[in-house]
Amino acid sequence: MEDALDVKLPAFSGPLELLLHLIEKNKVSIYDIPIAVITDQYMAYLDRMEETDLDTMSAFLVMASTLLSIKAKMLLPEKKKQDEEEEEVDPRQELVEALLEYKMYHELAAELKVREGAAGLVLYKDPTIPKEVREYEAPVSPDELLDGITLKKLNEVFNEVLRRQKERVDPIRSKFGSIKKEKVSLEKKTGELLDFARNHSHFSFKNLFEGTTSKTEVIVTFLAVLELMKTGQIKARQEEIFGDIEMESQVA
Amino acid sequence: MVTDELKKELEGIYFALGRSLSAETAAKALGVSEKEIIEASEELSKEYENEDRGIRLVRYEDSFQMCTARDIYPSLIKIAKQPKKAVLTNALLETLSIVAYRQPVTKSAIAKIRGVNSDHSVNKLVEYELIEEVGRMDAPGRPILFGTTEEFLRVFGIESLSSLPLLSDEQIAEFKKEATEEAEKETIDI
Amino acid sequence: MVTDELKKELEGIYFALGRSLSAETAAKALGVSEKEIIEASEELSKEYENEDRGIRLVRYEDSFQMCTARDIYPSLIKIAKQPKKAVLTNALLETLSIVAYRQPVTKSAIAKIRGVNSDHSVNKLVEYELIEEVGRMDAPGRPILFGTTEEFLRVFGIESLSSLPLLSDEQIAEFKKEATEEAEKETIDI
Repeated sequence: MEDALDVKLPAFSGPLELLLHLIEKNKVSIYDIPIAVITDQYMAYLDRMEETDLDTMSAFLVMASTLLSIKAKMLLPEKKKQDEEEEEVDPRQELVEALLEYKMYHELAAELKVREGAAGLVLYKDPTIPKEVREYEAPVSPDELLDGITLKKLNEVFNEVLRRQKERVDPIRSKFGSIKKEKVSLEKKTGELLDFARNHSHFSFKNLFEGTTSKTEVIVTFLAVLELMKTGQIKARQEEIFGDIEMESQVA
Repeated sequence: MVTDELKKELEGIYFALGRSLSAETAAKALGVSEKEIIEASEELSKEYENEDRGIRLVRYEDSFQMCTARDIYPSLIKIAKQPKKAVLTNALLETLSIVAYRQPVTKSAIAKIRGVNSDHSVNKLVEYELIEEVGRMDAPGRPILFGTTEEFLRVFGIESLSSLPLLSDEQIAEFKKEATEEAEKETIDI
Repeated sequence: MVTDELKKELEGIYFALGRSLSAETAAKALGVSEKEIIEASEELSKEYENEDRGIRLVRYEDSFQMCTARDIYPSLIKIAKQPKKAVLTNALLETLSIVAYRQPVTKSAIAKIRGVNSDHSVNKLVEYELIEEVGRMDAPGRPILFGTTEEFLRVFGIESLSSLPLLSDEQIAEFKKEATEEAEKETIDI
């Protein structure tokens, strides 16, 4: 007998994979998903799902709310030709389209896996030429590299870069995943700040943030300032509200 | 004209290099045309197959690389060590299949198809050198576009992108047609 | 008796290993006698010589190793020394333009403008001697400041940086305004 609790939950890479699995398990058509049944099973899975990263978890939750909202829409009594002009769209349609597209790549992924196995039967070898020959790299000729690049072009590129910076819709988000999250340690920052304070008797608080690239770094820099103020190695003074804060080093 | 001398040189070169060599580089270094390199290499490759040799020459786009014959793998693996390979999880394979078929493609387009943020998968695949930055999209924020690499071809034993053998055009068209037809039907049904 | 199958297996094995392999080890792994290994290897070796192949099989005591034919060495060296074609990527050009117009500038400032980590591009440009370290910023961590080189001026055929095409005054004003706003925002964020 199958004990639900004993069944090991397969891990799904995302909500669409889970949905496909449920559709196949229930042997229903992707084009006519019994939304109530599938939603219940989806929720049951979610309850027992093992902890996963936040991104994946939130994707599963977003899908849950989508399913619930589709279920709700389908429960509403059909409007009786109140609006004959307005074509009614099946609330499931968008989901079906997403599922179909995902299914295609899901199947391709399985094919790739098979090919990977077959291709793994072939071995290559390491180079057997003298190391100094192998590692020889001819110097790059800047003229060749920059062939066809005029000053005008360089200027255009710069303008384009600036425009893009301005256009970046959401500067915080766009940093995610693109800029490697650098680890800014408070210890390191405090050490750097202390070195700086040893060589500068007075400095501007605002200038400390020159060259910081991430919010994390700004915060850590700020914490480092607090740390050194606590230990009495620097003092802060502000002339007016919102004015710059002048830092006075006690270790210079 | 393909000379035996050129074939001999290429055989030794492919053996010694180990890695793949582009016809362009070979042509420049040896002072012959790219066409001659490709012809000589193709002839070598055919000889290996016809004579059922233990070594083979595979082509990736316009590059060639020497490798072992597939069917001697069981004997080979008793002696030679198989280089350790990264395990591709389902999430990585899904992401890779989307990049392979949709390239060039942005992170957000991948996330949209998979229904889940795919930044981590994309970064891993870049790290494994299976995909790479190929340019930027002409859209606000100029997002990075990704495409597959030669390593991708090698790992999956595919000669060139145009011969991605997995789904035929008809199959893809079928997928799309079904989706559209069904959508239409559903709308009419209501 | 030497089978073609054994020769094929050995050919693949000698290739994949690259190094020498003792007949003893091979015999054990493949489940045949040492004598058979030696005979098959000798036959392979003779074939390579008779057919004047680009690869050879040499014997040291009771070990064999695959290598290149001696007379193709000059071609091999030419290939190995063939310079890899340096490609001017978007990333490189963008980074160069930022250094040209914003110098002296830090890596992190460049990354901020481009929206992606640009360490690789900066390092490449330094390697190509188009930009160089020009000092250190008087800020915690003392980040390196980069500027363009004389080589840069030479390539573009200008005598000094003042000949760089300028941004329009409006652009500069706009830029300064943004920078101030940013700075204020950051301060408020804290």
